[in-house]
Amino acid sequence: MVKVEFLGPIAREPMELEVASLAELSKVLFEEESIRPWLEKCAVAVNDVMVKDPNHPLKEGDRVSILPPVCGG
Amino acid sequence: MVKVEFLGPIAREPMELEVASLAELSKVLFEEESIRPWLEKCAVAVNDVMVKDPNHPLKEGDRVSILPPVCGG
Amino acid sequence: MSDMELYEGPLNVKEIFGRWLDEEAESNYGAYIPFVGTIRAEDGIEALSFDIYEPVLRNWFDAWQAKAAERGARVKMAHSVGDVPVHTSSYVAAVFSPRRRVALELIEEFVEDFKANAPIWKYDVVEGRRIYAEDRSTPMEGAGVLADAKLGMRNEE
Amino acid sequence: MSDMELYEGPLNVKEIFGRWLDEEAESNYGAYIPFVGTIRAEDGIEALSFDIYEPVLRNWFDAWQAKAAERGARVKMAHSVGDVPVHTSSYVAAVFSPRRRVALELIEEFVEDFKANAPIWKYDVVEGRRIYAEDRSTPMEGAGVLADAKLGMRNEE
Repeated sequence: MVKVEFLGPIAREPMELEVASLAELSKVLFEEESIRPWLEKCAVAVNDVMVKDPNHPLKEGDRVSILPPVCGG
Repeated sequence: MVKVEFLGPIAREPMELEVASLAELSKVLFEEESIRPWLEKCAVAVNDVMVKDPNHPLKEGDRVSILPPVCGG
Repeated sequence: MSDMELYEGPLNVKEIFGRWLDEEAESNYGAYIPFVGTIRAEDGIEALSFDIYEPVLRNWFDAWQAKAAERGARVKMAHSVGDVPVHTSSYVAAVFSPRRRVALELIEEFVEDFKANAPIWKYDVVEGRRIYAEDRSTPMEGAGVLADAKLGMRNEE
Repeated sequence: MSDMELYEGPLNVKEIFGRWLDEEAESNYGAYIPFVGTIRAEDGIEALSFDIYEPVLRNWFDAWQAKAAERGARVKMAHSVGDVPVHTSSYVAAVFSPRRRVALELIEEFVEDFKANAPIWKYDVVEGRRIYAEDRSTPMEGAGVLADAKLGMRNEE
Protein backbone atom coordinates (compact mmCIF):
# COMPACT_ATOMS: atom_id res chain seq x y z
CA MET A 1 0.00 0.00 0.00
CA VAL A 2 1.03 3.61 -0.68
CA LYS A 3 -0.26 6.36 1.61
CA VAL A 4 -1.23 9.65 -0.07
CA GLU A 5 -1.57 12.87 1.96
CA PHE A 6 -3.03 16.16 0.74
CA LEU A 7 -1.39 19.20 2.30
CA GLY A 8 -2.42 22.76 3.08
CA PRO A 9 -5.69 23.96 1.62
CA ILE A 10 -6.69 20.70 -0.17
CA ALA A 11 -9.61 19.52 1.93
CA ARG A 12 -9.22 15.78 1.49
CA GLU A 13 -8.53 12.91 3.89
CA PRO A 14 -5.45 10.75 3.23
CA MET A 15 -5.88 7.77 0.87
CA GLU A 16 -4.31 4.28 0.86
CA LEU A 17 -3.78 2.96 -2.65
CA GLU A 18 -2.23 -0.01 -4.44
CA VAL A 19 -0.15 1.83 -7.06
CA ALA A 20 3.34 1.12 -8.37
CA SER A 21 4.20 4.43 -10.03
CA LEU A 22 3.37 8.12 -10.13
CA ALA A 23 1.62 7.40 -13.42
CA GLU A 24 -0.75 4.91 -11.76
CA LEU A 25 -1.29 7.30 -8.86
CA SER A 26 -2.08 10.19 -11.15
CA LYS A 27 -4.65 8.08 -12.99
CA VAL A 28 -6.54 7.53 -9.71
CA LEU A 29 -6.24 11.14 -8.57
CA PHE A 30 -7.39 12.67 -11.85
CA GLU A 31 -10.65 10.71 -11.47
CA GLU A 32 -11.45 12.42 -8.16
CA GLU A 33 -13.47 15.57 -8.82
CA SER A 34 -12.37 17.32 -5.61
CA ILE A 35 -8.69 16.74 -6.35
CA ARG A 36 -8.46 17.12 -10.13
CA PRO A 37 -8.40 20.97 -10.25
CA TRP A 38 -5.35 21.03 -7.95
CA LEU A 39 -3.14 18.55 -9.74
CA GLU A 40 -1.59 20.68 -12.50
CA LYS A 41 -0.35 23.13 -9.85
CA CYS A 42 0.78 20.59 -7.25
CA ALA A 43 4.28 19.34 -6.52
CA VAL A 44 4.92 15.86 -5.08
CA ALA A 45 7.16 14.52 -2.32
CA VAL A 46 7.78 10.82 -1.75
CA ASN A 47 8.88 10.05 1.82
CA ASP A 48 9.41 13.81 2.29
CA VAL A 49 11.81 14.13 -0.66
CA MET A 50 10.63 16.30 -3.56
CA VAL A 51 10.16 14.29 -6.77
CA LYS A 52 10.42 15.92 -10.19
CA ASP A 53 10.67 12.79 -12.36
CA PRO A 54 7.26 11.66 -13.67
CA ASN A 55 8.68 8.11 -14.03
CA HIS A 56 9.44 7.83 -10.31
CA PRO A 57 8.46 4.33 -9.09
CA LEU A 58 6.43 3.77 -5.93
CA LYS A 59 6.93 0.85 -3.55
CA GLU A 60 5.08 -0.74 -0.64
CA GLY A 61 5.02 1.66 2.36
CA ASP A 62 5.88 4.84 0.45
CA ARG A 63 4.28 8.05 1.69
CA VAL A 64 3.29 10.47 -1.07
CA SER A 65 2.59 14.13 -0.22
CA ILE A 66 0.66 16.37 -2.60
CA LEU A 67 1.81 20.00 -2.18
CA PRO A 68 -0.39 22.81 -3.57
CA PRO A 69 0.94 26.33 -4.43
CA VAL A 70 2.83 27.89 -1.53
CA CYS A 71 3.26 31.33 -0.01
CA GLY A 72 5.48 31.46 3.07
CA GLY A 73 6.80 34.58 4.77
CA MET B 1 39.50 83.93 2.47
CA VAL B 2 38.68 80.30 1.82
CA LYS B 3 39.20 77.75 4.59
CA VAL B 4 40.58 74.34 3.56
CA GLU B 5 40.27 71.30 5.87
CA PHE B 6 41.99 67.93 5.40
CA LEU B 7 39.91 65.02 6.64
CA GLY B 8 40.63 61.53 7.98
CA PRO B 9 44.18 60.27 7.65
CA ILE B 10 45.69 63.38 5.98
CA ALA B 11 47.89 64.77 8.74
CA ARG B 12 47.69 68.46 7.90
CA GLU B 13 46.37 71.50 9.74
CA PRO B 14 43.61 73.57 8.04
CA MET B 15 44.74 76.34 5.68
CA GLU B 16 43.30 79.80 4.92
CA LEU B 17 43.85 80.86 1.33
CA GLU B 18 42.96 83.64 -1.09
CA VAL B 19 41.75 81.57 -4.05
CA ALA B 20 38.77 82.14 -6.38
CA SER B 21 38.42 78.70 -7.95
CA LEU B 22 39.23 75.00 -7.50
CA ALA B 23 41.87 75.49 -10.15
CA GLU B 24 43.67 78.13 -8.10
CA LEU B 25 43.29 76.00 -4.97
CA SER B 26 44.70 72.93 -6.68
CA LYS B 27 47.72 74.92 -7.83
CA VAL B 28 48.56 75.78 -4.21
CA LEU B 29 47.88 72.25 -2.90
CA PHE B 30 49.94 70.46 -5.56
CA GLU B 31 52.93 72.49 -4.43
CA GLU B 32 52.72 71.06 -0.88
CA GLU B 33 54.81 67.89 -0.64
CA SER B 34 52.79 66.40 2.22
CA ILE B 35 49.49 66.86 0.37
CA ARG B 36 50.39 66.18 -3.25
CA PRO B 37 50.32 62.32 -3.08
CA TRP B 38 46.73 62.41 -1.80
CA LEU B 39 45.18 64.72 -4.36
CA GLU B 40 44.50 62.34 -7.26
CA LYS B 41 42.48 60.11 -4.90
CA CYS B 42 40.66 62.82 -2.97
CA ALA B 43 37.12 64.10 -3.41
CA VAL B 44 36.13 67.66 -2.51
CA ALA B 45 33.19 69.20 -0.68
CA VAL B 46 32.47 72.93 -0.62
CA ASN B 47 30.38 73.99 2.38
CA ASP B 48 29.67 70.26 2.98
CA VAL B 49 28.25 69.66 -0.51
CA MET B 50 30.21 67.28 -2.74
CA VAL B 51 31.64 69.03 -5.81
CA LYS B 52 32.39 67.14 -9.02
CA ASP B 53 32.85 70.08 -11.40
CA PRO B 54 36.52 71.16 -11.72
CA ASN B 55 35.29 74.63 -12.77
CA HIS B 56 33.45 75.19 -9.50
CA PRO B 57 34.07 78.81 -8.34
CA LEU B 58 35.06 79.64 -4.76
CA LYS B 59 33.93 82.76 -2.90
CA GLU B 60 34.84 84.58 0.30
CA GLY B 61 33.98 82.44 3.35
CA ASP B 62 33.70 79.09 1.53
CA ARG B 63 34.83 76.01 3.47
CA VAL B 64 36.56 73.38 1.33
CA SER B 65 36.93 69.81 2.64
CA ILE B 66 39.46 67.41 1.15
CA LEU B 67 38.18 63.80 1.50
CA PRO B 68 40.66 60.93 1.05
CA PRO B 69 39.60 57.33 0.12
CA VAL B 70 36.90 55.97 2.44
CA CYS B 71 36.00 52.68 4.04
CA GLY B 72 32.97 52.74 6.32
CA GLY B 73 31.18 49.76 7.80
CA MET C 1 18.36 24.48 19.26
CA SER C 2 18.43 23.90 15.51
CA ASP C 3 18.93 26.80 13.07
CA MET C 4 15.30 26.32 11.94
CA GLU C 5 12.61 27.25 14.46
CA LEU C 6 8.82 27.01 14.22
CA TYR C 7 6.49 28.75 16.67
CA GLU C 8 2.73 28.78 17.31
CA GLY C 9 1.55 32.34 16.59
CA PRO C 10 3.59 35.54 16.20
CA LEU C 11 7.38 35.55 16.57
CA ASN C 12 9.25 37.24 19.40
CA VAL C 13 11.47 39.04 16.91
CA LYS C 14 13.74 40.80 19.41
CA GLU C 15 14.44 37.58 21.31
CA ILE C 16 15.22 35.69 18.10
CA PHE C 17 17.42 38.48 16.67
CA GLY C 18 19.37 38.85 19.92
CA ARG C 19 19.79 35.14 20.52
CA TRP C 20 21.10 34.54 16.99
CA LEU C 21 23.51 37.48 17.43
CA ASP C 22 24.77 35.91 20.68
CA GLU C 23 25.03 32.41 19.17
CA GLU C 24 27.44 33.67 16.49
CA ALA C 25 29.20 36.30 18.64
CA GLU C 26 32.49 34.37 18.54
CA SER C 27 32.16 32.90 15.03
CA ASN C 28 34.08 35.77 13.43
CA TYR C 29 31.37 36.62 10.90
CA GLY C 30 31.61 40.18 9.62
CA ALA C 31 28.04 40.48 8.31
CA TYR C 32 24.68 39.48 9.81
CA ILE C 33 21.59 40.22 7.74
CA PRO C 34 18.20 39.25 9.12
CA PHE C 35 15.03 39.66 7.07
CA VAL C 36 11.93 40.30 9.21
CA GLY C 37 8.52 39.71 7.61
CA THR C 38 5.58 41.47 9.27
CA ILE C 39 1.85 41.12 8.52
CA ARG C 40 0.53 44.22 6.76
CA ALA C 41 -2.94 45.57 7.46
CA GLU C 42 -4.65 45.40 4.05
CA ASP C 43 -7.91 44.22 2.49
CA GLY C 44 -9.59 44.21 5.90
CA ILE C 45 -7.72 41.14 7.20
CA GLU C 46 -7.35 40.54 10.93
CA ALA C 47 -4.44 38.14 10.63
CA LEU C 48 -2.69 35.75 8.29
CA SER C 49 -2.60 32.07 9.15
CA PHE C 50 -0.04 29.47 8.10
CA ASP C 51 0.12 25.71 7.60
CA ILE C 52 3.60 24.18 7.37
CA TYR C 53 4.69 20.72 6.29
CA GLU C 54 7.70 20.47 8.56
CA PRO C 55 9.56 17.40 7.17
CA VAL C 56 9.91 18.87 3.66
CA LEU C 57 10.67 22.32 5.09
CA ARG C 58 13.46 20.80 7.15
CA ASN C 59 14.94 19.09 4.07
CA TRP C 60 14.70 22.36 2.15
CA PHE C 61 16.42 24.20 5.02
CA ASP C 62 19.17 21.59 5.44
CA ALA C 63 19.97 21.80 1.72
CA TRP C 64 20.25 25.57 2.11
CA GLN C 65 22.51 25.24 5.14
CA ALA C 66 24.86 23.04 3.05
CA LYS C 67 24.78 25.56 0.19
CA ALA C 68 25.57 28.44 2.60
CA ALA C 69 28.42 26.43 4.17
CA GLU C 70 30.05 26.05 0.74
CA ARG C 71 30.32 29.85 0.70
CA GLY C 72 31.57 30.08 4.29
CA ALA C 73 28.19 31.33 5.51
CA ARG C 74 25.37 30.17 7.77
CA VAL C 75 21.59 30.59 7.54
CA LYS C 76 18.92 30.60 10.22
CA MET C 77 15.16 30.90 10.04
CA ALA C 78 12.08 31.14 12.22
CA HIS C 79 8.47 30.93 11.06
CA SER C 80 5.02 30.98 12.61
CA VAL C 81 2.38 28.26 12.43
CA GLY C 82 -1.29 29.25 12.83
CA ASP C 83 -2.66 32.77 13.20
CA VAL C 84 -0.44 35.87 13.17
CA PRO C 85 -2.25 39.21 13.72
CA VAL C 86 -1.55 42.28 11.58
CA HIS C 87 1.53 44.30 12.62
CA THR C 88 3.16 41.24 14.20
CA SER C 89 5.81 39.10 12.53
CA SER C 90 5.59 35.60 11.03
CA TYR C 91 9.03 35.18 9.50
CA VAL C 92 12.68 35.87 10.25
CA ALA C 93 15.41 34.60 7.92
CA ALA C 94 19.07 35.45 8.42
CA VAL C 95 22.48 35.04 6.86
CA PHE C 96 25.82 35.23 8.68
CA SER C 97 28.91 35.51 6.50
CA PRO C 98 32.53 36.58 6.86
CA ARG C 99 32.02 39.27 4.20
CA ARG C 100 29.24 41.60 3.12
CA ARG C 101 29.05 40.62 -0.59
CA VAL C 102 28.23 36.97 0.11
CA ALA C 103 25.77 37.97 2.84
CA LEU C 104 23.91 40.39 0.55
CA GLU C 105 23.73 37.83 -2.25
CA LEU C 106 22.65 34.96 0.00
CA ILE C 107 19.91 36.82 1.89
CA GLU C 108 18.25 37.66 -1.43
CA GLU C 109 18.56 34.12 -2.81
CA PHE C 110 17.47 32.56 0.49
CA VAL C 111 14.37 34.74 0.91
CA GLU C 112 13.32 34.38 -2.74
CA ASP C 113 13.80 30.60 -2.78
CA PHE C 114 11.92 30.38 0.52
CA LYS C 115 9.01 32.27 -1.02
CA ALA C 116 8.97 29.95 -4.04
CA ASN C 117 9.73 26.57 -2.50
CA ALA C 118 9.14 26.38 1.25
CA PRO C 119 6.10 24.12 1.91
CA ILE C 120 4.02 26.77 3.67
CA TRP C 121 0.40 27.70 2.93
CA LYS C 122 -0.99 31.11 3.71
CA TYR C 123 -4.57 32.06 4.58
CA ASP C 124 -6.21 35.44 5.10
CA VAL C 125 -8.19 35.56 8.33
CA VAL C 126 -11.36 37.63 7.85
CA GLU C 127 -14.14 37.63 10.43
CA GLY C 128 -12.50 34.62 12.05
CA ARG C 129 -12.55 32.58 8.81
CA ARG C 130 -9.44 31.23 7.05
CA ILE C 131 -9.36 31.88 3.29
CA TYR C 132 -6.53 30.29 1.24
CA ALA C 133 -4.41 33.08 -0.35
CA GLU C 134 -4.62 31.38 -3.74
CA ASP C 135 -3.87 34.46 -5.86
CA ARG C 136 -0.61 35.13 -3.96
CA SER C 137 0.54 31.50 -3.95
CA THR C 138 2.88 29.96 -6.49
CA PRO C 139 3.37 26.35 -7.61
CA MET C 140 6.57 24.82 -6.22
CA GLU C 141 9.45 23.68 -8.42
CA GLY C 142 8.38 20.41 -10.02
CA ALA C 143 4.67 21.23 -9.87
CA GLY C 144 2.63 19.37 -12.51
CA VAL C 145 4.65 16.15 -12.19
CA LEU C 146 1.43 14.17 -11.74
CA ALA C 147 -0.03 15.58 -14.92
CA ASP C 148 3.22 14.72 -16.72
CA ALA C 149 3.15 11.21 -15.23
CA LYS C 150 -0.40 10.69 -16.50
CA LEU C 151 0.57 11.94 -19.94
CA GLY C 152 3.55 9.59 -20.05
CA MET C 153 1.30 6.68 -19.19
CA ARG C 154 -1.18 7.61 -21.89
CA ASN C 155 1.62 7.61 -24.47
CA GLU C 156 2.55 4.10 -23.46
CA GLU C 157 -1.03 2.79 -23.80
CA MET D 1 15.90 60.87 17.28
CA SER D 2 17.02 61.15 13.68
CA ASP D 3 17.23 58.07 11.48
CA MET D 4 21.04 58.47 11.44
CA GLU D 5 22.85 57.80 14.70
CA LEU D 6 26.55 58.07 15.59
CA TYR D 7 28.03 56.55 18.74
CA GLU D 8 31.41 56.63 20.47
CA GLY D 9 32.71 53.03 20.44
CA PRO D 10 30.84 49.78 19.72
CA LEU D 11 27.12 49.77 18.93
CA ASN D 12 24.48 48.29 21.23
CA VAL D 13 23.08 46.26 18.35
CA LYS D 14 20.15 44.70 20.21
CA GLU D 15 18.95 48.05 21.55
CA ILE D 16 19.19 49.64 18.10
CA PHE D 17 17.48 46.72 16.32
CA GLY D 18 14.64 46.61 18.86
CA ARG D 19 14.09 50.35 19.01
CA TRP D 20 13.90 50.63 15.20
CA LEU D 21 11.44 47.71 15.16
CA ASP D 22 9.29 49.52 17.75
CA GLU D 23 9.53 52.88 15.95
CA GLU D 24 8.01 51.38 12.80
CA ALA D 25 5.64 48.92 14.53
CA GLU D 26 2.56 50.79 13.30
CA SER D 27 3.95 51.97 9.95
CA ASN D 28 2.55 48.96 8.07
CA TYR D 29 5.85 47.94 6.54
CA GLY D 30 5.98 44.26 5.55
CA ALA D 31 9.76 43.90 5.39
CA TYR D 32 12.54 45.08 7.73
CA ILE D 33 16.10 44.20 6.74
CA PRO D 34 18.95 45.31 8.97
CA PHE D 35 22.58 44.78 8.00
CA VAL D 36 24.89 44.37 11.00
CA GLY D 37 28.63 44.86 10.44
CA THR D 38 30.93 43.29 13.02
CA ILE D 39 34.70 43.64 13.38
CA ARG D 40 36.44 40.40 12.36
CA ALA D 41 39.54 39.16 14.16
CA GLU D 42 42.19 39.07 11.42
CA ASP D 43 45.76 40.16 10.79
CA GLY D 44 46.35 40.49 14.52
CA ILE D 45 44.24 43.62 14.95
CA GLU D 46 42.79 44.53 18.35
CA ALA D 47 40.13 46.85 17.01
CA LEU D 48 39.19 49.02 14.07
CA SER D 49 38.89 52.75 14.56
CA PHE D 50 36.77 55.24 12.59
CA ASP D 51 36.83 58.94 11.76
CA ILE D 52 33.60 60.39 10.37
CA TYR D 53 32.92 63.73 8.75
CA GLU D 54 29.38 64.14 9.98
CA PRO D 55 28.05 67.06 7.87
CA VAL D 56 28.75 65.30 4.55
CA LEU D 57 27.55 61.97 5.97
CA ARG D 58 24.28 63.62 6.95
CA ASN D 59 23.81 65.04 3.46
CA TRP D 60 24.55 61.62 1.96
CA PHE D 61 22.06 60.00 4.33
CA ASP D 62 19.32 62.61 3.71
CA ALA D 63 19.64 62.08 -0.05
CA TRP D 64 19.23 58.34 0.56
CA GLN D 65 16.16 58.91 2.73
CA ALA D 66 14.57 60.88 -0.12
CA LYS D 67 15.47 58.14 -2.61
CA ALA D 68 13.96 55.46 -0.33
CA ALA D 69 10.80 57.56 0.16
CA GLU D 70 10.26 57.63 -3.61
CA ARG D 71 9.97 53.84 -3.42
CA GLY D 72 7.72 53.91 -0.34
CA ALA D 73 10.58 52.79 1.91
CA ARG D 74 12.60 54.17 4.80
CA VAL D 75 16.28 53.79 5.74
CA LYS D 76 18.04 54.02 9.09
CA MET D 77 21.68 53.76 10.04
CA ALA D 78 23.97 53.75 13.05
CA HIS D 79 27.78 53.89 12.99
CA SER D 80 30.60 54.02 15.50
CA VAL D 81 33.20 56.76 15.90
CA GLY D 82 36.57 55.86 17.46
CA ASP D 83 37.72 52.39 18.50
CA VAL D 84 35.59 49.27 18.04
CA PRO D 85 37.13 46.01 19.39
CA VAL D 86 37.05 42.76 17.39
CA HIS D 87 33.76 40.80 17.65
CA THR D 88 31.79 43.95 18.42
CA SER D 89 29.77 45.92 15.86
CA SER D 90 30.47 49.28 14.23
CA TYR D 91 27.63 49.53 11.71
CA VAL D 92 23.92 48.85 11.39
CA ALA D 93 22.01 49.89 8.27
CA ALA D 94 18.36 49.04 7.74
CA VAL D 95 15.57 49.29 5.20
CA PHE D 96 11.85 49.20 5.95
CA SER D 97 9.53 48.70 3.00
CA PRO D 98 5.95 47.62 2.36
CA ARG D 99 7.18 44.72 0.19
CA ARG D 100 10.12 42.35 0.19
CA ARG D 101 11.44 43.03 -3.35
CA VAL D 102 12.05 46.73 -2.76
CA ALA D 103 13.58 45.99 0.65
CA LEU D 104 16.00 43.41 -0.79
CA GLU D 105 17.04 45.73 -3.61
CA LEU D 106 17.45 48.79 -1.39
CA ILE D 107 19.47 47.15 1.38
CA GLU D 108 22.03 46.05 -1.21
CA GLU D 109 22.20 49.45 -2.93
CA PHE D 110 22.28 51.29 0.41
CA VAL D 111 25.09 49.19 1.91
CA GLU D 112 27.18 49.26 -1.27
CA ASP D 113 26.79 53.01 -1.77
CA PHE D 114 27.61 53.54 1.90
CA LYS D 115 30.82 51.57 1.46
CA ALA D 116 31.78 53.63 -1.60
CA ASN D 117 30.66 57.13 -0.64
CA ALA D 118 30.09 57.63 3.09
CA PRO D 119 32.84 59.97 4.43
CA ILE D 120 34.26 57.51 6.94
CA TRP D 121 37.92 56.56 7.39
CA LYS D 122 38.98 53.24 8.83
CA TYR D 123 42.13 52.42 10.79
CA ASP D 124 43.49 49.11 12.04
CA VAL D 125 44.42 49.27 15.73
CA VAL D 126 47.57 47.22 16.38
CA GLU D 127 49.45 47.46 19.67
CA GLY D 128 47.44 50.58 20.47
CA ARG D 129 48.48 52.35 17.23
CA ARG D 130 46.06 53.52 14.52
CA ILE D 131 47.09 52.55 10.97
CA TYR D 132 45.00 53.93 8.05
CA ALA D 133 43.42 50.99 6.14
CA GLU D 134 44.64 52.41 2.84
CA ASP D 135 44.50 49.17 0.86
CA ARG D 136 40.82 48.62 1.75
CA SER D 137 39.76 52.21 1.11
CA THR D 138 38.32 53.51 -2.13
CA PRO D 139 38.22 57.02 -3.62
CA MET D 140 34.77 58.62 -3.39
CA GLU D 141 32.70 59.55 -6.43
CA GLY D 142 34.23 62.70 -7.88
CA ALA D 143 37.72 61.94 -6.57
CA GLY D 144 40.47 63.59 -8.62
CA VAL D 145 38.50 66.81 -9.18
CA LEU D 146 41.47 68.87 -7.96
CA ALA D 147 43.79 67.22 -10.44
CA ASP D 148 41.22 67.90 -13.18
CA ALA D 149 40.90 71.51 -12.02
CA LYS D 150 44.66 71.96 -12.19
CA LEU D 151 44.76 70.43 -15.67
CA GLY D 152 41.96 72.74 -16.83
CA MET D 153 43.90 75.74 -15.56
CA ARG D 154 47.07 74.62 -17.29
CA ASN D 155 45.20 74.37 -20.58
CA GLU D 156 44.09 77.98 -20.20
CA GLU D 157 47.60 79.26 -19.51
